[in-house]
Amino acid sequence: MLKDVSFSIEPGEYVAIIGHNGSGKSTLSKHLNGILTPASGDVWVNGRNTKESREIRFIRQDVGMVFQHPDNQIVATIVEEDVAFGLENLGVPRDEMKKRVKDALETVSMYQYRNRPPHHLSGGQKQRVAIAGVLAMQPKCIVFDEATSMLDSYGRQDVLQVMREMNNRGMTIITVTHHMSEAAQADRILVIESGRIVMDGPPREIFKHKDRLSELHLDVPAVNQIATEVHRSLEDFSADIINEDEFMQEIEKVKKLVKSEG
Amino acid sequence: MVAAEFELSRNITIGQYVPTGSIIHRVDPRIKVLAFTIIVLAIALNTSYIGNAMGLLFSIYLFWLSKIPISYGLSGVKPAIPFIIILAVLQLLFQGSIFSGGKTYFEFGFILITGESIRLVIVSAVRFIEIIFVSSVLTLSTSTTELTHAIQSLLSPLKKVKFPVHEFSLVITIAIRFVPTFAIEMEKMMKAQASRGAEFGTGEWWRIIKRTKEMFPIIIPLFNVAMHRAEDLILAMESRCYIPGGTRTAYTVYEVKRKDFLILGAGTVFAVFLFAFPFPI
Amino acid sequence: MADKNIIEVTNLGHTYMKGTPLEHIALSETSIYVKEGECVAIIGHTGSGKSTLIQHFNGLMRPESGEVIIDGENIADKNIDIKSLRRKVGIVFQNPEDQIFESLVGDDVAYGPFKSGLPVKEVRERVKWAMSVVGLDFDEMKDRQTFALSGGQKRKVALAGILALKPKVLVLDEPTAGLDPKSSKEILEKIQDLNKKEKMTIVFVSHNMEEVAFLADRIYVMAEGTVVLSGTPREIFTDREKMQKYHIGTPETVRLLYRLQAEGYSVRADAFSIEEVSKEVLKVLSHN
Amino acid sequence: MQNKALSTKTVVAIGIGTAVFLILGRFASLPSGIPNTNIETSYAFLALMSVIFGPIAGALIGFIGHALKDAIMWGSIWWSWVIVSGIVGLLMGLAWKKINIQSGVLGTKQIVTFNVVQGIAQAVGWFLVAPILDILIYAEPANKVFVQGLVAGAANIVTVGVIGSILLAAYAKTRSKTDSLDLEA
Ligand SMILES: Nc1ncnc2c1ncn2[C@@H]1O[C@H](COP(=O)(O)OP(=O)(O)OP(=O)(O)O)[C@@H](O)[C@H]1O
Ligand SMILES: Nc1ncnc2c1ncn2[C@@H]1O[C@H](COP(=O)(O)OP(=O)(O)OP(=O)(O)O)[C@@H](O)[C@H]1O
Ligand SMILES: [Mg+2]
Ligand SMILES: [Mg+2]
Repeated sequence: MLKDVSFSIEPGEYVAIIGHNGSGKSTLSKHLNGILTPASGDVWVNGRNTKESREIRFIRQDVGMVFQHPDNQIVATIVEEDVAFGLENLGVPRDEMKKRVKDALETVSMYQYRNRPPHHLSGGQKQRVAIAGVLAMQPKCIVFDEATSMLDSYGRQDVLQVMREMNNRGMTIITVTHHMSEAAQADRILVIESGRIVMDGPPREIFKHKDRLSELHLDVPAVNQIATEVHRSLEDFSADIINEDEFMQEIEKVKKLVKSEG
Repeated sequence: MVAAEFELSRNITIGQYVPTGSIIHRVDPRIKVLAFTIIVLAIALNTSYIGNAMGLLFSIYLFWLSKIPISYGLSGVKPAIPFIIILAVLQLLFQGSIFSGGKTYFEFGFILITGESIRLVIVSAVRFIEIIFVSSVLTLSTSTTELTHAIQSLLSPLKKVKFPVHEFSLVITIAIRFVPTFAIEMEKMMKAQASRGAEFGTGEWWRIIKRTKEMFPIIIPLFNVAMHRAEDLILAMESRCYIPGGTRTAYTVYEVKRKDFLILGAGTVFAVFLFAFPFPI
Repeated sequence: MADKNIIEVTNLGHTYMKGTPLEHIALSETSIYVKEGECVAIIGHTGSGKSTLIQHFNGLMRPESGEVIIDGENIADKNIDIKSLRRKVGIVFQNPEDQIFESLVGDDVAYGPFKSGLPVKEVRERVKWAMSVVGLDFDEMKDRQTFALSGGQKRKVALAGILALKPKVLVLDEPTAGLDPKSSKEILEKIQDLNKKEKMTIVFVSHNMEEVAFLADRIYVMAEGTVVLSGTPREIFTDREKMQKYHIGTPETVRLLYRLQAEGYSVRADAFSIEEVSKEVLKVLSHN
Repeated sequence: MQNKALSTKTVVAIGIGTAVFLILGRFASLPSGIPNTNIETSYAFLALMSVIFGPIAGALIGFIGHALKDAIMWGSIWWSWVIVSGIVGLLMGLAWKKINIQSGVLGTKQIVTFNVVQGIAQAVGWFLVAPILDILIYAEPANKVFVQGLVAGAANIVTVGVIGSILLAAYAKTRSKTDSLDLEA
């Protein structure tokens, strides 16, 4: 399904992968922790080749994954045991496990729910539990495959906040998303089309190519659309805006400009 | 079709755990399962009136000890009542010729009602209720998670004969985890298909094929959904380093205290007494 | 016609698992109405009772307390013809693609009409119509295997399956959740066409505020099992305090206007299309 | 397979299968008209799982699923029929290699094999093993258990024959990916 894909991601980067349905995003992400192994070429994770079956355990410890459906990732019948599942698999001693489970649940603000069965949680809460299960394993990188797409706007904000916080702590974040405003928050965007990477660059660069993106059934963030619209009538206003903060700054800047001119 | 038919209980847990924090709740789950199994066995093997009366009292005492309202136990008995009645009638009609003895009360053709067969009817009905009571106390006072741990731990000697104990208990965990999920899924499916005009359980009962076909719109989608969920779950487990047959540590560990042994001892003594004491009637 | 209420819910209440320790009040004292030909959105935080409410519209649930009147018929009435009610009000559930069970697309769409006892010719016509409405070519798609369709196509098939019943009211629960932007847009446009061209009454539940702003004539906001707010999108989205209080997201465009207001600029917050917002921004920039 | 542990796939399939078996048994059984005897759609599902995942999966799904269902519905377990469910799952799983559903080929031959195997498996289970276990474990009257076994078994064989065959066909189609992919383009 993938063709000729080459790229590398640095520690601490925040990368978004976008592309329409069936373009190969999930296939690509599954290569990143060795769930799929390449038919040709190699995937190296932290110096380990995913083809080496002896290394798989270390690779998966380094690269955690969170999937789309919050319900299908929870194995155990109560929250804290689910968070511990990965640690049990790694053979982490019990005292250490207790500590890590507590830390992970606190990071996603779910500690008070630790004794709940998963079917008594909302979708957003379940997704946070799934993230805690990965966090507890202390990975260096987490791949989110449309992890917010089944959530309501509040659940989504919660998960995005966890993602940003983890990135601030130095963790590498890779997120597959259909939300352009979500992708705009990343340091870098990879655009995929029929198994190939067709664009790769910082959001600002990517979102400059509106026509190309719409050919690929993609879009630009609403803020950017407004900026473009404003730019059309007022040339001083930059069309290169990709988030709200920039938009506000641009308004200040342009206002000053208009004032000094007028 | 009544609307209430679509409301499946999405909170199906075994026996609906009622957390009261009683002494019974605090017993080590492994010990609890063992003790209750022994008691149920003793009750099942008991055929005397007095023994069963004691068993009944004892099972009520267990409810009191566990601070769970006895109404929970009764609601467990309720669905079994038709079953108990049919069983009783059949036993009354047919059993006499096998377990003859005592006074003969009625005889017609092969139907023979004797003192012995009447006793059998009463005793098995009461025994049935006792067993439901006792098992209810176990399941109402033990969370499903604890039960799974208990099963895992009680089976662990089987590791010696290469029985995959870990996998077995993981299977049970996953099953219990997904039962409410599929209850919700099934409810949704029934509602969705009913919205398209599907009807369930209509038509004459002898048109078995027609009635069977009515279930397609539910079973096929349920199966597809189950397969998708299974695929997702496999990915999620493997991503979290689940390796079949690998050595794992355990997050939850129970320690048996002296109190637990005392309870096991008391249960065993009672069971042995029920089983071995020569009750006069 | 414009004044006739096709759905009228008065003081509706519902409690799940009544009489158990897990008893949960999902709806209480909920009142809403929907006029014929309207497009109404129901929004609210997860668990606020939206799905419970809409299941009363076609008699999947009967009112426990309160009253539900659909096109003049009281659904608490025991003698009501439930089958014709279900044909009148078509509900498309969340992730409706899961309900597909026939192996061919055409057969699945035809299931509803067949169940309502229509002759084969009529069924065929309806399937053809329903598929064309959602943008699936009848001849090309009817013999396709359902399992081999993409997510967006499956959802269209499921939608067609309900449309084939020719309902007067179409009720959708989260019609675009989990779809990519292109498929979402297609589905939304189909829904809008149904409302505007086919004059079908639409009620939909959504978490996506862009979508609500795009489609809805009127919005009901639910919180903790009851309606807390109602009005046109303009009225609702300008009420910033309430939106925050009831955990309702804002369209990205409106959020920007809020930011401008917070900075002390005087802009209307009742604009939410890209064009309108741009105009407001230009206004800010030209005024001094 | 002998010494190796169950694969993740098998563990998950059995776990999820057990949950579905339980739910179908709990909510998708239709009264057959005879007391305490229902048309159990869950056995059609069991048959399919056995054919896809083999006899061990079949046995475990039947056994654990039925035991949990009893525990949930009654609070106690009717062991004789639980054991039979396990045996039926096991026996139906014996058609696993013969049918080889993963190949995606499902002709008349496979359908016939499936139905012969499920028929025999259930006949053995319901007509023979169930009544005998009932008599041994619960000292139930012989006439009653044989009648009940006969009715339950017959209803189940029909149900599995109808639903099971259709499910099998539907599943086989999803396996023959090759020709479906070019359709998708
Ligand atoms: N198990 C499979 N067998 C055959 N083809 C597959 C399989 N899984 C995926 N594909 C195909 O591979 C291609 C890429 O799929 P992938 O799931 O990676 O897309 P995606 O970009 O993640 O899409 P989405 O946005 O829908 O998640 C698709 O054309 C899909 O049909
Ligand atoms: N069958 C049921 N049994 C028990 N509780 C239920 C049932 N259905 C819904 N509930 C509960 O009732 C409340 C309202 O549920 P409902 O599905 O109507 O909410 P919703 O607004 O549609 O939420 P969402 O946005 O998550 O779909 C929730 O707390 C839910 O957990
Ligand atoms: Mg994907
Ligand atoms: Mg809902």
